[in-house]
Amino acid sequence: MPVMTYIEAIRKGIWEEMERDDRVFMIGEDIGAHGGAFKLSAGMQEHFGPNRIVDTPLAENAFVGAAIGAALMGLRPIVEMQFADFISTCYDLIVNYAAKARYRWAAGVPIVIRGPSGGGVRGGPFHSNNPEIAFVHTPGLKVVVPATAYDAKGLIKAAIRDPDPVLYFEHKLLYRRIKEDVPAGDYVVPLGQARVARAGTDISVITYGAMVYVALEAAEKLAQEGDGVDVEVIDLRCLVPLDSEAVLASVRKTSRVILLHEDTRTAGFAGELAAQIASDAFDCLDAPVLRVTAPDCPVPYSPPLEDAFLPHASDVIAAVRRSMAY
Amino acid sequence: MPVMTYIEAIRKGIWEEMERDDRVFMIGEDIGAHGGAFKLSAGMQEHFGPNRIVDTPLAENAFVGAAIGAALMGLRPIVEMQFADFISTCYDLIVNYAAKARYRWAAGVPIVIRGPSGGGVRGGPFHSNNPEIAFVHTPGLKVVVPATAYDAKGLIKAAIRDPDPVLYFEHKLLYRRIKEDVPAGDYVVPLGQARVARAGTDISVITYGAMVYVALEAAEKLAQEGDGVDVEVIDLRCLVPLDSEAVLASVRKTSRVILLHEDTRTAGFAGELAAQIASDAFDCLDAPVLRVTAPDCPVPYSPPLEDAFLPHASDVIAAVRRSMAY
Amino acid sequence: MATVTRELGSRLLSTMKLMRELEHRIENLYRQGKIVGGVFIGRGQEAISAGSAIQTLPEDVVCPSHRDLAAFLLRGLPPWMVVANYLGRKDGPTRGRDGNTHLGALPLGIISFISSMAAIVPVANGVAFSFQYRKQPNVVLCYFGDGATSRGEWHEAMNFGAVFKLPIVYLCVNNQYAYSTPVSRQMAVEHITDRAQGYGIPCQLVDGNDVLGVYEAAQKAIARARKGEGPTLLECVTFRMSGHSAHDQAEYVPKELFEKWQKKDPILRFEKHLLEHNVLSRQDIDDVYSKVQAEVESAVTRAEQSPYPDPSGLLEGVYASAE
Amino acid sequence: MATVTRELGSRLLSTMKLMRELEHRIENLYRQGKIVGGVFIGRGQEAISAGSAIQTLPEDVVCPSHRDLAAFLLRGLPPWMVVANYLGRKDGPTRGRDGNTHLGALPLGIISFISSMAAIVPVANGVAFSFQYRKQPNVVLCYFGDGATSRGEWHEAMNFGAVFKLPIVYLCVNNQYAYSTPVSRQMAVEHITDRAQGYGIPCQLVDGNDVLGVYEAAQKAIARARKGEGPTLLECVTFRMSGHSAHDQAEYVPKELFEKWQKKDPILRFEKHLLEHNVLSRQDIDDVYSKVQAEVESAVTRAEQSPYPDPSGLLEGVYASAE
Ligand SMILES: Cc1ncc(C[n+]2csc(CCOP(=O)(O)OP(=O)(O)O)c2C)c(N)n1
Ligand SMILES: Cc1ncc(C[n+]2csc(CCOP(=O)(O)OP(=O)(O)O)c2C)c(N)n1
Ligand SMILES: [Mg+2]
Ligand SMILES: [Mg+2]
Repeated sequence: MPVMTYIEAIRKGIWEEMERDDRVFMIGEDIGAHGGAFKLSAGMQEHFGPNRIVDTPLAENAFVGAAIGAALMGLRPIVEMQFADFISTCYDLIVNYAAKARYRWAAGVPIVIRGPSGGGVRGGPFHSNNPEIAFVHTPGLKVVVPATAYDAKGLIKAAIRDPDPVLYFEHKLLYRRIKEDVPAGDYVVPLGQARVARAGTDISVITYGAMVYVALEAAEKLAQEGDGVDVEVIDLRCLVPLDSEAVLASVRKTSRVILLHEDTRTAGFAGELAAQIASDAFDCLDAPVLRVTAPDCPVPYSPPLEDAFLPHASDVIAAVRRSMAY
Repeated sequence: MPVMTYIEAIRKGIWEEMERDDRVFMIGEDIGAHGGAFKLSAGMQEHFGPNRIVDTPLAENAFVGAAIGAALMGLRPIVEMQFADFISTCYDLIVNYAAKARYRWAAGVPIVIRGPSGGGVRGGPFHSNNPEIAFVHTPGLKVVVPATAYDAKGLIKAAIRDPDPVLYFEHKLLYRRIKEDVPAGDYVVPLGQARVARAGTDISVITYGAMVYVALEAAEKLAQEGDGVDVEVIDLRCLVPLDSEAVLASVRKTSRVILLHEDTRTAGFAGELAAQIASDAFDCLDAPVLRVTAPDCPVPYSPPLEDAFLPHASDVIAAVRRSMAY
Repeated sequence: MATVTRELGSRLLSTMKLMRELEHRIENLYRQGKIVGGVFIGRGQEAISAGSAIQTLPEDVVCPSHRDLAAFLLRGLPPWMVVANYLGRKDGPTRGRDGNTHLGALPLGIISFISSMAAIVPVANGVAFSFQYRKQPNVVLCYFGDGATSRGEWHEAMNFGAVFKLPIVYLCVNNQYAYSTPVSRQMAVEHITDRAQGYGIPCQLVDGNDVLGVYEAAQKAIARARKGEGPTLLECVTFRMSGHSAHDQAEYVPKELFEKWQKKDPILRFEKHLLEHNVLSRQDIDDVYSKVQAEVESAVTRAEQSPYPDPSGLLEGVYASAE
Repeated sequence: MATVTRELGSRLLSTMKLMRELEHRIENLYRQGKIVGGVFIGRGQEAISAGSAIQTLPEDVVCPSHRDLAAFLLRGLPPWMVVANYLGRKDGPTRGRDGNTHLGALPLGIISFISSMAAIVPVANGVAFSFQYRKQPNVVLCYFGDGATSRGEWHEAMNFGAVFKLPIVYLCVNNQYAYSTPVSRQMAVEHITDRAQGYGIPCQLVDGNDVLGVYEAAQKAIARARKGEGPTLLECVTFRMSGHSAHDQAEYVPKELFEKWQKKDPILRFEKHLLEHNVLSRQDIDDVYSKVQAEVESAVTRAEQSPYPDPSGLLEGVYASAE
């Protein structure tokens, strides 16, 4: 199996889908000759031509709207947001047009909107956001948050083939930091199936995206540091559809849970998980449900501030210890 | 004390603030000669003149942006969204410009963005939304959701005087259905203080907006129907800042809790409450935390569908009984 | 001016009349409290959607806004389904999920608009983009109001259509008001065609109350789009002969304007043309009208017979997988 | 052409040179790995922000975009604070919360832009609106790129400014690229002034590499705004003599374009003008430049002495009440 970075895995997934299905095309800013701000599509326009790797004016509503219209007619557009943050400029078309079309008039909108999200690269308040929650909250949309290169490829393929609008939030910190064996050929990671990133017996850390690595780091440290705590790490992979079964199964097994995400705290995804657990796994909890998240402030730019902002393994360890001591 | 409808109370609150402070002005679509889609500002342009009741072209970014700029210069704009749903068209300016300005460059943006939200009036998928959660999730914004006429007036005044950007979501179902004694003169309901809408000892229903009445109806029925259950109803009034103390105090008192909102379920505000309760009141819960919310679908138009969509007293009663039986 | 055949004349006339009478009847149903939500009609504007959509081919697509009922009808949407949709019934095209003309039907080549004014314009571009992508010789007609042209989505979409030379015709229904706001308060220029100068798209000012004028302008624009020469913008000037919605009295509109525009009524005007040019006789016209009347009545009857949707289906179709 | 006093000439020259050298130095810091985030510079574009912002009065306001450093400097922002901001230090105007020229300073009349291109334009309108509201005889200068004019916010804001006749000057820095996208792929017209035809705002095409041309055009526009006659749009044509950001090699830009525009360098050109018209001598100019050089060095030194912000302050200032 070839070793591949996370970004290369996404690129390969798209490339293969474009070879496989000529309804698939990609549209966005600077993705053609330039190959995209992160070079994800470098060389793709040469290969697929400017009709299938479509450079647009700086106008997110124009190209997201165009993707929606093309999808209604049966094409399979992939939209690149140069940074996921800019999705807020075309929010209405996504939450009101794309999300509601099937419900209102039985019209499917099979688009994928993807782009780099997340912090840790000193991007500051406008290039570091985790914009998932507003879309998680919108019925009709699906939300994918891959953590591994294997999943990045398998999930982008599933997203492209999915009949519904899918938001696919890549974590830019992982682009070239994560490298692993990824099958060369076709495979799909179905939407809605969580993954046990590390099996454990004592406490569950439920997380997604770049935080999966933070959770794993914490788990390893706890294993080594003589706490004698065996941490299970669940990588959700998708927030919608959510694999609630996997979440509840883990919590039922361990009876203790930490909810971890990079996004800010109030009304972040941990809330949804907490509500499901408090309702459906109430009787097997041995300790309070704890959240480890970024605090409620914009993502700051300066290293000491961003470092203080982002959740770290030490935060997870502290929460685990608090929970175990309960 | 004069008897006033909910909408009249908002109007009076704005009117008095405009008399009191000539930095206050209102801007939006059709609010001038026409007095607004719900006639909230009828007669106000005649009284205050077109410079302070400002009709604009159909362009939410233009007028929300203008309000932000004016607020930076020390004015106190009130923006009317004709329907709260349309706030999604100017989402970026709110969550990226207004919300982050103080944090980034110490520039306060004292604007109020208000408008009719919520269902129950057969408005269908684009005139019935409860758009609060995306703003609740955005650090830097405050979110107000009045349920009573008294609060509607006192909270709009607090919002106008607040130095931060405030989203004030009125519930259009309450506009002319709620009528009560409201003081004629100046008073303020401070942001961030919940209200015990009905004191009770057995179970807490935490809610806000129009659902306060649904909770109260359920509480009365349960009192009458021989369940012998004494329900406490907490009206949050503000989602940000949240009166967590009041929520936790009620839960500690009753040991059982129902989280009720009209907004759809996944990643709705109940999640945030569940997370706080599961973390900070874990040891006093006698039953699972249950959510009563709209299901995950767009707000449908046809009466039987919308009726099935909206939470009713019967749903709350069923949840209370489930909790009490645990 | 085009010479009008008997067939075209009676189709145009009957479409406009059907739109007029159907909406009139829906207004009455509203007054009787039978309509579930709001009612938005295009009285006085019928020539625009009728004169343009009549020229679409089966594989073409229309993207009508909220006062373009004729476009729905000409694409084959049965009138009773329109009424059923207003009534929130199960057999309306949205199965009760949405109201009024917030509806679409892919098999009929009708794309649904949504409430956010102008949001349909970028989506319409995408439909046109799909034709270009597939090298299909089809076109899109996209309708929007004067008010909608103040919105950012409109600007982004007009520019995108121009840059990609999309096979689309943009039809602005300039009825001179956006709700209570006259065009003079919406923009500092006089016409949408002025506004559109910035896109490099040919524009034409059209008398929106002259169905043949609309017909000809649309014909040219459609032909141009079909040949791959790109979009055209037609500003069809008309007047909203009603309130913004059925509950709006439009006190903000000077009475004289209604009187002035009443005289330009597109249906009466076309009637006169047909008579003067001996295309149709008075008797022919009366026949058209009585057929329309019968159609309207049977539409209402049939729509009222349709049941309300069963709430057990509330959650169907949010996602494909759940269907 | 304006006759340039000695004082104006040396102020313009030193401002442009300071922008050039400061940004050059920041690029070097970037290559040394000392800059925290991205670097966006306005090399070759200095005449635009310099020639316009120099005319603002203390109570006026500027809304610069990401390549308009001279506007910051002319409003009195000390160069070292610019560097400190790039370095993420505590004493930068954002106290390390944001990077590069994403900064504002209300006491200096500088409004911060944000990353979403063109979002500043409606906000700038609001500042102008506040002047109108308070009957204050002040103006706003609002800068944006060619790419930004494709965005909906820009359209909504241009129209709003026109309808309200706001005291604002819109300055489009047309450097012919938006990241890798040439203007020819952004729009089907040639100029932003074409695009702006739709607003009823006077427009002027300006040679953006001629600081005196910019100066004169801005002077007229500012005077017009100050008199209450409404907005003006100036399209200042220039060229981005760099990659999009410091990490971009701009392989997508034909080399000849850089060569062609190198010859039009605004600083060399102004130097020549000053010499030819005997406004400044070679010695004067060299004096200006060495002062600038010293200023840049001391700015970097002082900025590097500023500490990083203390993480204990992370949550300060999200809300007023928490401050
Ligand atoms: C983004 C947005 N803001 C506000 C509204 C409320 N609204 C509905 S129709 C309308 C006026 C539309 O005017 P125009 O585009 O001229 O169409 P007309 O109704 O005149 O046919 C307004 C303000 C809306 N639908 N969308
Ligand atoms: C809404 C939005 N989409 C995408 C981007 C990413 N981006 C940053 S600058 C830029 C190009 C801007 O071009 P222009 O407005 O011409 O300014 P210039 O950089 O040429 O000065 C792009 C695409 C952005 N900042 N905002
Ligand atoms: Mg109109
Ligand atoms: Mg540019």
